[in-house]
Amino acid sequence: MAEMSIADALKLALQEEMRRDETVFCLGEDVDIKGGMGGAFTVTKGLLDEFGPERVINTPIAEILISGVCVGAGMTGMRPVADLQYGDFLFCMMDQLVNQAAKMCYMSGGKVHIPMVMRAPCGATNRGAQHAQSLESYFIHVPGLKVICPSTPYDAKGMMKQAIRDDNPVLVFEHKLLYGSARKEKDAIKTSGEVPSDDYTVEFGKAAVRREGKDVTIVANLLMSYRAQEAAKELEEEGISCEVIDPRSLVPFDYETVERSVKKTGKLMIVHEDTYNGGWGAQVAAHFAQHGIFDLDAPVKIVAAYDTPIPFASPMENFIIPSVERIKKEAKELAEF
Amino acid sequence: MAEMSIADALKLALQEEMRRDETVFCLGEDVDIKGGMGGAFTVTKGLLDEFGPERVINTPIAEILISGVCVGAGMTGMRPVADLQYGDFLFCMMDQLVNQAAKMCYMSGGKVHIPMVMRAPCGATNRGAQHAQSLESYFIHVPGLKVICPSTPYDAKGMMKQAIRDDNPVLVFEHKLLYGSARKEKDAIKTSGEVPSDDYTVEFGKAAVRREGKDVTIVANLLMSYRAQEAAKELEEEGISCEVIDPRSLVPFDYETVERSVKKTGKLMIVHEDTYNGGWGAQVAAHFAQHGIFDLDAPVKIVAAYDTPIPFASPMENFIIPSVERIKKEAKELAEF
Amino acid sequence: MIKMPEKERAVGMYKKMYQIRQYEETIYYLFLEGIMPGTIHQSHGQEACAVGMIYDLRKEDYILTTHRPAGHDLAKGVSLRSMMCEMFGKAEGCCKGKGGAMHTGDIDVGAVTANAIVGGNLPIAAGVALRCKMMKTDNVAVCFFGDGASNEGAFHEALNAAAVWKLPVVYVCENNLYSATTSIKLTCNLENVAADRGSAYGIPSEVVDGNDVLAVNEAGARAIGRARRGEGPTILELKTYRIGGHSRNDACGYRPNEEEKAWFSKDPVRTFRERLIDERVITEEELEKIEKEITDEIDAEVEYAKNSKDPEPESALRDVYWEGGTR
Amino acid sequence: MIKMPEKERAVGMYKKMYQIRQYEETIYYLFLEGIMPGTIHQSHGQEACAVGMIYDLRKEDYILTTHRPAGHDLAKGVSLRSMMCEMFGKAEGCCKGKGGAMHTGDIDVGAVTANAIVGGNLPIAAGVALRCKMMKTDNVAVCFFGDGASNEGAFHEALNAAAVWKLPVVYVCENNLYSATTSIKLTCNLENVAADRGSAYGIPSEVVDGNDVLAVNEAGARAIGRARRGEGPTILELKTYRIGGHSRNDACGYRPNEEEKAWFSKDPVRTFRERLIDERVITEEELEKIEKEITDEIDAEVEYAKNSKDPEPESALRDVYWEGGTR
Ligand SMILES: Cc1ncc(C[n+]2csc(CCOP(=O)(O)OP(=O)(O)O)c2C)c(N)n1
Ligand SMILES: Cc1ncc(C[n+]2csc(CCOP(=O)(O)OP(=O)(O)O)c2C)c(N)n1
Ligand SMILES: [Mg+2]
Ligand SMILES: [Mg+2]
Repeated sequence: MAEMSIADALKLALQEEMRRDETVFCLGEDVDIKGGMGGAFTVTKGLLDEFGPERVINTPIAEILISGVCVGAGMTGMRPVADLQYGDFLFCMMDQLVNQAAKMCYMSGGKVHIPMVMRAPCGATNRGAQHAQSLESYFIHVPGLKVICPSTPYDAKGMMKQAIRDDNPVLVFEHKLLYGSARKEKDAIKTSGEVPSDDYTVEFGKAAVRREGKDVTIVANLLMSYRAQEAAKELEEEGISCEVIDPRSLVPFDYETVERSVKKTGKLMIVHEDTYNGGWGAQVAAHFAQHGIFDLDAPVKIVAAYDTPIPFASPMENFIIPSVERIKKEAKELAEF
Repeated sequence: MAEMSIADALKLALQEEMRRDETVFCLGEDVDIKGGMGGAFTVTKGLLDEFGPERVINTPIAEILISGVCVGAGMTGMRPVADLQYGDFLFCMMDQLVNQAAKMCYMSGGKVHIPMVMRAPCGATNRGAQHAQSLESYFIHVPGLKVICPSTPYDAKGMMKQAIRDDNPVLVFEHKLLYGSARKEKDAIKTSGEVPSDDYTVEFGKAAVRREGKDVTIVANLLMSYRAQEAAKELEEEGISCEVIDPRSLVPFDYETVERSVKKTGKLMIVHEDTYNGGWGAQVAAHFAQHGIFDLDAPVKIVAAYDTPIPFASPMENFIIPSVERIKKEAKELAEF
Repeated sequence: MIKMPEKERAVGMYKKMYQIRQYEETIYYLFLEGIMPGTIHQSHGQEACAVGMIYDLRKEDYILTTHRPAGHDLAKGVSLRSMMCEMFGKAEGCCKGKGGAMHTGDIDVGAVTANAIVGGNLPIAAGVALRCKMMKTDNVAVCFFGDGASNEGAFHEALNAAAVWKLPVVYVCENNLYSATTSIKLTCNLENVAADRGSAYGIPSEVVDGNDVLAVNEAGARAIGRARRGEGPTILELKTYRIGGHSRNDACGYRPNEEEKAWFSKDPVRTFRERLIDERVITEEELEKIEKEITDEIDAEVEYAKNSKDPEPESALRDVYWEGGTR
Repeated sequence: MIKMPEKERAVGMYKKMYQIRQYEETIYYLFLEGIMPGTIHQSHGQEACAVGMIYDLRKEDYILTTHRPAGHDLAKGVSLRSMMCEMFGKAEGCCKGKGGAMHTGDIDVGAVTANAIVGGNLPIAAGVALRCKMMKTDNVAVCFFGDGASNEGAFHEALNAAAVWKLPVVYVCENNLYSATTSIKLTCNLENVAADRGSAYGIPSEVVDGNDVLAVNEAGARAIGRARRGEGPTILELKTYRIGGHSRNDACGYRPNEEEKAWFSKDPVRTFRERLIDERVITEEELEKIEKEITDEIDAEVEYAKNSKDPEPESALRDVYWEGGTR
């Protein structure tokens, strides 16, 4: 048990899995160059020293290659873990992810399978539209992929280990403002927490109730799970009690935990940093429109980034991304409906 | 006025626009080789003869290039129209579409803009998982893109002309089974219809009510709009009256027309060939969960392809994609709720 | 001209080539009859490429193929029955009917599920080869692709990394002069679309007569040998020609008659057959007997496949995620 | 050594280089102070590449740049004020504060919005050049990219098509030996990562001392001339070196000291300054005066930018789709 950041918890997971299984290896651009950063956010820093260049591979800038290598190595018995620097570059490897990794097991009639982990840092951090996106929603629409988004050090370690052991392709969204890595980010949130040193995993498809409440159910992931908790705390003082659920994995998704909560509160709000139209919040809302409509005492609310590319300047970036204030205001409106 | 197929209506639109505006040009793999097919589905066949190789460009197999050329030519005053053969290859150009085409206007502060049309044949036709997808839902999640899906010859011509004149990137989803092209497809639907020879356009963001009804509102696009109409016709005989709405464009989306209908029927069902989880149907359902929940007398239904890659063999392919029977059954259930 | 090998080997190669030819022609007629579903991209005319390259591979070696996979898959040992059943979309197909004509394969014999995204298999081959290297085997990956594929970005990224990492992979371009209906001359300035690009990565390359199974086999041996010995990748460009259209319903209106005539006179199966007889490796009568056996087997498998069970509709819901099984 | 041009021209080049240097150093300190938002990828050390290539371009010619755009943009004539305002995320920024450091540009002066996807601008440049050709202008596109970018698939697809279509484009690789923290030696087997690949497309290429503005300018003139005359694309590989880190917070721990020392001794701004004085083109006093003017202007623009208006939060909702305007 030790207190550590998410970045370090992820690293610990990688180390433990690489130690226990020689088929696990890491790759990516600048993934661990001596004197470098260890990916863009320090997660892989230092692995080279322990595991050597054969298992910690600094690749060319070539996302088709990186993803293709994962598919090829994965289908022949390896467990590659790739680092993408910025999730935005997922689009450069989209064919390998969607047409190859996600479909190969199926197309082969279940003969081939592809364990692989693609690590995608996400979130808006004053870097402009091509280094800022939250991209989970694209990938929940791809049968054959699993999509996770750990937001605490405990989950980061346990879910990363689970991802590496999964026999299917797993996309891991890691939020830049939650890493707590040595590379300081403006507006970063301190997330460090206790991480057991033993070999635990966190199952996919189990949401975490981050805060209990009885008036409004808020489903929020990554950075938004923190903002939702902050909003809930402040609303508590106004006498409004919010339950905050962090889904942690989007595919598979734990509807049960959310349903149980909505049965209690009658009010559902989804908060994500990904843009609104066609976002994963729509899927959750649609689930309730189909299967839980009579549990709802009020319209569902989706609080998401407005439908724009991410702007650079802070006043605009802050406006686009759901803030604690916006979450509070919307939750209050819902509570008072 | 002449009766023609969707393939020919699209070609007519291309011809008319290329004649009236010298900045319009076509490009794509095999887009028009003498002795060839004219794209994969004959839409561009014969354009070379009229417009010559400078405006009808047979490209290398290089989707990044094709899309990049559209972005570059579009931002400097041209109006490129690219053919993709199969929509599945959109993933090979995803970066250019999502990170470049969709964001360039915004990132430039509105100085640059990119008129371009990307034509993506879609739909499952016994070709297996990599030549079968319906991909609209990925793109409704991209602020900066417009997404249309014409399903009649009239709309095909009018919306294609509108797309070419639009000052923003437009993705056009064309269904293989609706083309009515010379290249025969098993299970193809005869869609030919009257197409005016004059210079009309069809505005985006206006849904078409394909059939009026009072018990259930069915929103369905492309092939599913035909299956929904067929189901509605059969249900009529059982005394169930369905209103079938073809959104025609997904971005912008005409919620008004659907709202008006749901106010009347109290029942909403969305049908699409795209897979279920995170599909565009979820967005429509989410809209009603947020803004129209009290108009609903029953849970929303989404009838979509099951969440799998598209299988090859007919028994499985037919099972995955919503059939007339499945639509009927679900609509009936909804009507009788 | 390359020396004829001893009889068993020479006839072994011929048999495989003949099987592929007969398989593709049979499939062609099944399509014409309208009793086979889907679409096809056929490999007849290119049999020498498949057989020459694959004949000496180990089961533990891997091949990666394309939308035109039948020759490669048969040469690597995917069972004829499972191939034919897959073509008919049957439950006993090598992909349980889920893959179809563009996705045949069987990882258990080293034939990776075929890939219908042009260029898509090239970086995957790098991954497969990386695995062979990391696990310290001396197995190799042989990756087939077309002339058209060499213009894809995936080609560039894959070949560069294969070179830098000295991967045990052979990149085999079957240059059949066309990508679908487009002459490669329209889309590439090079005489040898793949081989002339070796220098862009520091990969040695060879141009080979792709209709001569022995020439392919010999060049293949050199390349595979380099890979096995840890000397890195090779590019082979095999000059060849499709007999049929790009896919169904393609009458090849874009190919000049003289070009077709010239290439058809170099038919890889017929010319090798003639040599076998000319050089008295085997008699025509023996060959006819062998050919009949092959034809009969294919016909029998067609009958078997036609009559075998369709997959259950609901089985479509399985195998989206791995359910365990053969590996 | 290339002959010194006449004074006005020589000093003109120096001024631009000095402006870029001063701009980048100012930005660097603003970041250190913590008063500038976002991240940076700076171009100091590479001024000769930008100025040599762009100095003689027409306003109607286009440049396409990368995550490291400042030198190119300033050289092409994007206004200093609008650049500085953009760096501070201000409403008067060249992108109204929406783009940021990695997306500066101004299409009205031919500086296409910079692209932060490595390799992403190469196919776009082909499209821009295609437009120049289709509209029968003799304008050209000059596309800058890094050594690392040349390993991207986009490089391959773009250069091949540019060659086949004989596009009026110059592909300029600024090889600064590193992609982020990775030595190009680790990811490419070639001495000249871009130039040595010209033969893979049939594109002529040249390797040039990227720290010598006159050498760059001369090679640029040849390449731009070819493009203007309709003779197709050229690859130029300019050997150069970053002065600063890849981005903020990068102390360049991965670069050997001796390497840094050797390169810093070839500083493009200082060496050209020395030549100007040595060859008596201009006196040191005159230069100091010019430099002070440039520095003062930059300082003034920093002050201006700091004090200029933030964008309205709600303005974030605009410009997602085109609203009409300057073009
Ligand atoms: C990424 C991608 N783009 C386009 C296609 C459509 N397509 C299928 S085969 C083909 C031609 C391939 O040519 P080549 O690589 O020479 O192989 P050949 O068909 O000649 O064997 C094309 C364009 C595809 N399947 N994948
Ligand atoms: C597609 C893509 N992959 C990775 C990155 C992250 N990244 C930004 S700059 C850079 C290095 C670029 O190296 P090079 O092309 O040599 O240009 P330089 O930075 O040296 O100017 C990387 C890897 C990116 N922006 N885009
Ligand atoms: Mg070919
Ligand atoms: Mg560099």
